[in-house]
Formats: sequence, structure tokens, C-alpha cells
Amino acid sequence: MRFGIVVFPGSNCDEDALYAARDVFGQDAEYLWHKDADLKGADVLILPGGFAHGDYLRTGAMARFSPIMAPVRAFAERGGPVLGICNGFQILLEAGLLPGAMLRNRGLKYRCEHVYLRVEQTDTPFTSAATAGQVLKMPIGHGEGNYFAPPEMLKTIEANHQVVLRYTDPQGRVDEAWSPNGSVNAIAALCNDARNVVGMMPHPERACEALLGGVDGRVIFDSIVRSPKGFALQGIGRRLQPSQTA
Amino acid sequence: MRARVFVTLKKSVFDPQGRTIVDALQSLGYQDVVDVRQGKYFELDLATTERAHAEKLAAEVADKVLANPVIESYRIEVD
Amino acid sequence: MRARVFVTLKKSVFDPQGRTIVDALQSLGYQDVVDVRQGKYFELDLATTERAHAEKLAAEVADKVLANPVIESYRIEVD
Amino acid sequence: MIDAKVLERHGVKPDEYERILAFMGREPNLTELGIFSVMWSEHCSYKSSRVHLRTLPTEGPQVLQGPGENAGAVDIGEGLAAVFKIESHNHPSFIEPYQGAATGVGGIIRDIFTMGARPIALLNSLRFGALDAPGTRRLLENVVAGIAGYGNSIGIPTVGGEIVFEPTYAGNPLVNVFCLGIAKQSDIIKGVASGVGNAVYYVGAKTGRDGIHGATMASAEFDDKSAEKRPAVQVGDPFMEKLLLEACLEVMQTDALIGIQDMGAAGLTCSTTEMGSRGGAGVEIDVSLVPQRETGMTPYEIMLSESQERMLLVAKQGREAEVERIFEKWDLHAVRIGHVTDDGLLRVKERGVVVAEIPNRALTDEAPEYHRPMSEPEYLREARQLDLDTLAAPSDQNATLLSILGSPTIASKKWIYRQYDHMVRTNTINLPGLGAGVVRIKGTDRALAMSVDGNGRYCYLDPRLGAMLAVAEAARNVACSGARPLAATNCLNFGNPERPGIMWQFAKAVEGIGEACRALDVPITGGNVSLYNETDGKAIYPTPTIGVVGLLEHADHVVSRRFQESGDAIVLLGEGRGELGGSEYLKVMHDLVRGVPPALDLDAERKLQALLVTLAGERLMRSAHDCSDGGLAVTVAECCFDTNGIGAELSIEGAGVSREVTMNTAAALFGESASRVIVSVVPEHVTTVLQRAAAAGVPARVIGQTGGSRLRIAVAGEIVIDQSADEAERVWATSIDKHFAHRVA
Ligand SMILES: Nc1ncnc2c1ncn2[C@@H]1O[C@H](COP(=O)(O)OP(=O)(O)O)[C@@H](O)[C@H]1O
Ligand SMILES: [Mg+2]
Repeated sequence: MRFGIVVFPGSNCDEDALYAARDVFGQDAEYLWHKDADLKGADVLILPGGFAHGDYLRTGAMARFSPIMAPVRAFAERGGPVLGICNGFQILLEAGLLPGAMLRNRGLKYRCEHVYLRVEQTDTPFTSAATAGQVLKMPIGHGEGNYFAPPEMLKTIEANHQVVLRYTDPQGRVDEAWSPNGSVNAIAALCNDARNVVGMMPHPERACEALLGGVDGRVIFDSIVRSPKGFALQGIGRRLQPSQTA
Repeated sequence: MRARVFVTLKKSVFDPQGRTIVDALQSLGYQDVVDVRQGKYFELDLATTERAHAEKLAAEVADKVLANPVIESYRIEVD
Repeated sequence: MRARVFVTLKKSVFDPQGRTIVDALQSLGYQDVVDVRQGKYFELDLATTERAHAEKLAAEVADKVLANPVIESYRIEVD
Repeated sequence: MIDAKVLERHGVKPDEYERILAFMGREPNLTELGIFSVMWSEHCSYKSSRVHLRTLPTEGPQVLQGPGENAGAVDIGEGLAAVFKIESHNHPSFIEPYQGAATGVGGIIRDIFTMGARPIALLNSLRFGALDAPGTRRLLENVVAGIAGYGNSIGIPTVGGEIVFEPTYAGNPLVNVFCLGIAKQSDIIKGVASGVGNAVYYVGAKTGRDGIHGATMASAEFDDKSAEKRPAVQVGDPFMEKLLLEACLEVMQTDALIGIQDMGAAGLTCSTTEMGSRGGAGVEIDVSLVPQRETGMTPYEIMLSESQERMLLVAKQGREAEVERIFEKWDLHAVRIGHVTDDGLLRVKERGVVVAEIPNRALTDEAPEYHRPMSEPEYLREARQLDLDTLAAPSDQNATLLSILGSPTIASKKWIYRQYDHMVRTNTINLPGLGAGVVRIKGTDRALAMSVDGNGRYCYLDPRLGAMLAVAEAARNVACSGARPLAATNCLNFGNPERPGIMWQFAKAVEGIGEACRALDVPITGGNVSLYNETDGKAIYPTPTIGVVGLLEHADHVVSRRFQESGDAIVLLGEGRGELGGSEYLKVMHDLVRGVPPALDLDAERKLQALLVTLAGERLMRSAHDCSDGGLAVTVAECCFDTNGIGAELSIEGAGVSREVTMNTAAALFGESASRVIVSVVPEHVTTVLQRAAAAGVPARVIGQTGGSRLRIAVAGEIVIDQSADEAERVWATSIDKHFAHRVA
């Protein structure tokens, strides 16, 4: 499997994503510079964490105009697996590849800590190796992870089972007190209607080695790595698209 | 010309910053401040002397870049 | 009454946010946007019907909480 | 046109002006005077401190770069170097806490990547007034937000630090920031200009009128007039710095550079003269070529501006295009503003006309140097008196323990470090809150541990001993993580050096640092001096903060403070002597800052640290925690925290320091004797551990075991502490949060 890690000016988890894919999971991985329009034959794209263009206006607001976003969009529309982590998630929202928007954390402060997450959907290319209801412990690090969608949009998202992970307590129960940011419906990760594009606030690449204090992030990489090459491309997502299952 | 763009969160969107400020003000004794909403404010210097063009430009920029329509609305003043 | 408070960085203070936005806009082809300064915008709901009191209150609150007098200045409108 | 008033405004003393006249052989113009004033300011010239700093040990086989460059560097094996330094940003942070702290972080990061190293970790050492005093929370919130805002977005993890609340810092908080980077030894690059005709480039943010006179401001006390200097605030732009960081590191890979330096204090002036002076060359620039943010800037303003995120570099002839291309890639435009000359002069032109011309030497090596008068301050005799027999020790030790655990200086700092991204770069293997910060080095088996420590209270009572204790504690924290301490950096925060009492504190502290660093074999590779930390004539406690860096040969041998399992033996390394002078106990329970700080036997300390490294290397200890602030009871309690409720039971002797039994009990529990560590050991390894300790000449004994859900401590056979570990943890974990509880959660 060949990973393409999109690098925007201000990305700062690009190296971490590359390291996880290449050194921890032994895959091919390459950086994709934001001014380029070439995906270099990537089978899977990661939009990593960071502060693209400084995130001064709104997180992700500027990055969506980068030249690379056109091929990224085309790749996603063809069903290619795309994972946005943290700032990458924010960029996917701003680019309209995922629905909704981010607000500042309820407590107004940046938070870096481990959180508990419940796996809601396993039919995405990034959660296929997990089991529904499984509780994962993973780090977050963000100041704007308070996910918001207007009521109608939220209804659709839930009806389509697009919520991939939710913040919970250690037992997997949704509890306001355990939400680090106040996200609506405790949403921590989301997929698109076609299920091939996933955005998540937690950082799986920070939880792939025991030395770093936990390996629960591996399941995200395992999911994509273990799927036969190309499977993700035409596979999971398409199969479960409502229009096709209907 | 100069355009001013005010971007505010839509009424239906909870504004944690505004809430925090109200709480802080009330604890400081400003009971008369009932509500606060925080938004963003931009001053644009535009290389044009035509009001219509300036308005169009500011609206385009606000639409495309300065505001996120999912959560925000904006207002423009040109002078 | 309602008061609007505009907080902007003092002219002499560097505004990296505004600069980044201008750069981005220009690279998107908006050459006519020559400069952008980013500020904050607050809408206050005040439990008073007296204009003078509203103005005083807004100014006090702006001074104390909304603006950082070291680097920012503010302007108030009441209606 | 240069009269007494102009000189005073520039902080240039009459005799210093005489020197300027002698160097110049004529009257300087205003631009030249401005240049002299910033270069000869305390901040840039170290004129009061240099004679003392010279006594510090700076050499050792591990040292690749000692003081004098932008940062120090040490050998960490496999051809790699650790590059690190600490800096203060106290004055700017008081004037504008968010931006002051943020630009402090920006500055120290530039110092590191300027050396060709990729920054991989940050620490900070903070001092504020009492947390419940008016103003402290706002200051704290903004300083922390500023550090977070800069470090988080540039993507360098803040892996540790320390923070102390003490009334002495109310009007003069301390913000010291430390950064560490990694470089290939062969890639280290210096701040030199050489090679006549080589191009001098300016890159980064445009120059504005910010911070003009910042360097002189850092050298003046606070008073009511500081308000007028306020426009001197600079705003940080971490995004610009991130671009600079990536672009500079990429340019350095090409070997097209001769030298590079960031523009920090005294901006363009300092970088041009220092680079010229290090290279034994001259630098000529034309200020009209300098990218400017505002119109109508004068040469004076351009030369003295302290706009952030700017670099000066010298490129090899013929390689200019290469350099320019890399900066373009990052949307930065390197501008050629001058060239290197062979005349040893700083020559500044404006549109071709010379507006300033000064020998580099006069601005650097020949800057004034003072042997300022010193004398032991009077407060000391009284403050060092401590008669424990006159104090009534509270008899409820459970309540005392909770009071100390809840004291903001001791309590968990999670509220703070949770705001710092401490995991980015996926190297952090000892998170903040668990002891020294430890980061692994990818591509090797190794890891680096680092800690910053300082105790102003001890230094107030005995600056020499206090400084030694700071070195010992920082190195001990590093050793507790299993790493061998390699070298140190220091930030010396003191009052007005023109007062003999302050100068005496300074000299004694430097003596203490030197002695401890020599004994523990951690040479000083760099640092920073911050003087004039006073408000309305009242100085802060003398506060040297020490950063120590250590090496773990095997990253997975890292040890944290947390107990790992129930049923492990708790071993005390070192010996308690019930020393309460300057302790947290005296402060919290008796509101006293008195007595003499704990004694320090450097030989015993060295042996202890060596033993810790051995035990970690043989994987004989499961946890290790330095026993200092708050004493043994607090230390053991902290070992129980974040363990999912592992308790402990132990038994120790009383101290013989008072006629009262309760005071002897309190002294045993809360005394802060140095060179002690609480270690937990699997039962089958206890004998080996005790043998290793005996062989190393370190006192060691089993004082109890882990397990249960309570913390129970018997002193002299009587159980005096018995409480739920969870409850103790709650007090410790929520103390700082509670002060911010009125905010939305
Ligand atoms: N300002 C801070 N920033 C980051 N981490 C901090 C800060 N203050 C304290 N910590 C972390 O909290 C823990 C306890 O700090 P301290 O009480 O100084 O430890 P020690 O007793 O080991 O010197 C350490 O791991 C330290 O890194
Ligand atoms: Mg400490």
C-alpha cells in the first residue's frame, strides 16, 4: 500500500504520519507538497495534523485552496480512501468533503491528553479492522475540535451512520463530562456519505507504539493496510453507499 | 476604498467565547450585560474607487474565505 | 440596548493574521485586496434603555475585558 | 546634538560615552549611538555578569559547542549532537503576557535551528505571584496560552517544565523557555560571516517599528514609566517561523551557507556585528534594501527594530540562486542586503550613503565589563535564623499532607501542560507530569532526558547553596528517568546588579552552579542572564534556573515516577535529616521563608546519580522519583498518583531536630533533605538493588511496600498518615483547576 501524506505549509504531524505508515507499518509512503497537483500514485491519502497556513482565520480555511486539493477531491470522488487527522479533518470540513464545521473547544483551551473513543462504524477503510463498540484510547491535541452541524445536517449524518468514533468514558458510555471539547453528539470522527473519506480529531499516529504509551491507534492503520491493495479504492465505501444498497 | 466585514456565528450556533465573557463579566459585577456574542472583524483596503466594485469584491471574499457558511453569517460596510 | 464593540490591533502593532489572509487572497487572484487587518467584534445585549449608561458600560467592559490596551484599541457603537 | 538627555534616554552612562568617543575618534551620530546603546546594554553585553560567568566550567569530552554561539551542543553518540539552550522573556511577558511568552518561545527555537539542529522539545520554567493574588490568574492564563499558541502551532512538543507560585514574583513574573534540537555533528553551522564579497541575506518577516529599544528595556527595572514603553510589544507569528524553520534546515542541507544567525534582541544590529565579529570580518549592509512593513522608517529604527521571525545569513559565492530557490519554495523571499568585508567594521548605508560605521570589536569584545561592588545583604542574618522549638507543629499530619499537596507549587500541573502539545513528533516517552521529559531519537535506540529546576526560596536564603541544589535537582531528575546527565544550561534571574546585595547574590549563585556542575560533570554549554527583575525597587528572590540534558542509551529503559505494581518494595536511596529550612512545609503551614536550605554533599549526589543510571540500565527499578519539594511524604504520595489507585505503606524514623515529637514527625515527613530518591523494586530484585547501592556507596533501605488503596506512613513506629490515596490524589489533581472554576468548564 502506498500512502500519500499531504504537506501544507504549517502542517506539523506530516512526519509523524509518514513515520507511522513507513516505519511502523512498513508501507510505502511519500510526501505530497501542497503546490503540486500530482498524487504520485498514492493508494491512500492522509491529510495530517498541524496548523496549515497558520490557521489564523479558521482552522483549515486556507488549505482548501491549495492546488493539491483538486486532485485530492477527484481521488475522493473516485472512492479513494482519504483520512484527515486533526487539522486534516478541519481541512476536509472546510473543503466540503465532509459535512459540518469546527468551533473552538467548549473550554476555549487547547487540550492535549488521552481520550476514550467508541468505534461506531466498521465499514470505512479506516475502521474495518475494529469491532463495533470497541473502546480505544488515543491522544488528542487541538483547540478547535468542537464539531458542529446544524440540526438537519446532523440528522442526516446520524441517519446515514456517518459517525465513526464518539468520545466516551473508559467504559464506552457517552458522557458529557468525558468530552474534551463539547462536540455535538460527542462526535470525534466522521465519514462521508460514500464512507471512503474519514476525518478524526484524535491522533492514531501517536498511538502505534508501546513506547509511546499505547497502541490503540494501530487499528486505524491496520484497517487500511490489511485491506488488499485496491480493495479500499473500489471496495468498502462503494458497497455501502445508500444509493447502491437500496 | 475600504470595506469592513463583520463575521458572526449564526444565532443557532452556541458561542463558547461569548458565553465565557458574559460569565466573567457577571462575576465582575456587570449584571447588566445580559449577553455577548463574539465575532470577527476585518478591514480590507481595496485598490478600487468604485463603490459597486468594492462591494462585489468584499462580498466575494467574505463568501469564499472570510466566513464559513455552515456556522457563520456576515455583513459588509463599504466607505 | 445593544452595543457593538470593535477591537483592532493598534496601527503600530504587527498583525500576522491579517498579513496571512492578504497573502492568501492575493494568491487566489484577488490582487485588488491590498491590505487586511483582522480584529474582534462583540455584540453586547445590555439591560438598560439609557444610551448614556449603555455607552459607559460598554466602554468599561471593553477597557477591562474585551480589549487588551497594550496592543489593541477599540471603538463602540450603541443603538 | 548628543547631550546628557539623549544619553540617558539610551541608558548610556557618561563614562560609557567617553569610551564610545575613544573608539570612534569622533562624536557618533544618533544611529551609531543607538547601535552602541543596544549592544552595550546589559542584555546584549553581559557587562555586569561576564566576569562571573567566565568562572563556569564549560568543557568536557562531551561538549561540542560551549557558550558563545547561539546555543550549546553536546555529543550524544552515533554522530549526533543535542543542541540546547534556555532563555528568559520576563519583562516582555509582564508587559504583554501572551505575546511576551509566545515570542520568548519563538526566540529560543530560532536559536536552536540557527545551529542547524531540528528542534524536538521545549521546556519552560515559570514563576508567578501567589495563585490567589489579584492578577496572577490572568497572567498565568495568558503566559501559558502564549507558550502553547507558539509551540503547538510550530509543532515542537513541550515535554516538561516547572512552575512556582510565590509572592516575590507578583510584580515580576519569570518566563524562562528551553529548547532542544538534534543535529548531525557534521551539520552544525555557526553564526559567522566570512569570505570577502559573500552575500549577506535577510529572510523572514518584514521589519517594523516593533520592540525598538527592547534590549534596553530588558535591562531596566519596572516602574510606573514602563507603561510608556508599551508600544515595544512584539507580536509573534508562529506560522512564519515554521516556514523559516523548514526553509533554513533545507538550505543548510546544501552546504551553500557560511553562517546564519537569528535576529533576536537588538535585531539587525546584533546579528550583523556578532556574525562579523565571530568571523573576524566586517559586514556592510544597506538598510534601504531591508524589507519594511511601515513607511518612512529611519536607519536608526531599522537597525534597532526587534521584529520577530527574521534571520540573517551569509551564502557562499556562486550558490546564491540555490539559496534563493529554497526560500521561494516556502514562499519566503531572501533579500540580499549587503556583503562581507575584510575591514572589521559594521558599515550601514542608506541608499548608498554611509549612515553608521563602527568597529565590530567595539560593539562586542570591547564592550564594557564591570566588576560591580558586592556585599552580603543584611536580610540574610535574620532570615537564616530558624528555631523550630518556637513553632507549634500541627499534630494532624493527614491534614498537613493534604495542605501541602494542594499548594499550587506542589499540586499537579496538568491544567498547564494539558494546554501544550506534548506528543507531536511522536517521540515523547515520558510525558509531562511523570518526571524529566524524555524524547526518543528516531533512527537510533537512544533517548534524551531533560529537566529544568530552580528554587528561589533556597537561593534567597543561601544563593550559593540554592544554586548548587538547583543543579543537583535538575541532574537528579534526569538520572531518575534512567539517563546519564551530560551537560547543563542556565538562566540567571536576578534583581538590579547595581546594588551590591544583588550582585553578591549573583556572584554566589554562579559560584554554586560552577561547583555543582564541576562535581557532577555537567558542564555549562550556554545560558542567559536576566537582571533588573525588580518592581518599585523590590527585587525578586534570586532565581537561577538550571536545565540539564541526559542520555539514555536504550530508550525502552526509561523510568517514570509512577509505582507500577502492588507488592513492590519501596526503597529510599539517600538519607533524610529532617531539614526544614526554606521548605514548602514551613511556607504552607507556618507562613515562613526561613532557615538554611538543606545541605548538599556533592560527592554523595554524584554517587546517587550514577547508581540511578546503573539501576535503570539493569532494569532493576520500576519507578524512581526525586524526593525534594514537600519532602518524603509528598514524594511517595506522588508516586501513587496516576497509577489507578496503587497505595503504599511505609515506616520511617522521626527526625531529631526539635524538642517536640510532632515537629520531629513533621520534619521526617516533610523535610527536604537533598540527594534522596524513592525507588520501587520488584521483591526479587531488592537484594541486588541494595548490593548495587552498597557498592556505589549510597545509603539505601527498604522503607515499605506498594499496594492497597491507602497511603499509610508510620513515623517512629506510630501511624501518622493514613488516608485514601484517591482522596489525596483528588486534592493534588484539582488544586490549580479550582482557581479557574468560575470559567466555563
Ligand atoms: N510549566 C510546566 N510545563 C510543563 N510541564 C510542567 C510544568 N510544570 C511542571 N510540569 C511537569 O510536572 C511534573 C512535576 O514538576 P516538578 O514538581 O517541578 O517536578 P520535580 O519534582 O520532578 O522537579 C514534571 O514532570 C514537570 O515536567
Ligand atoms: Mg522541580
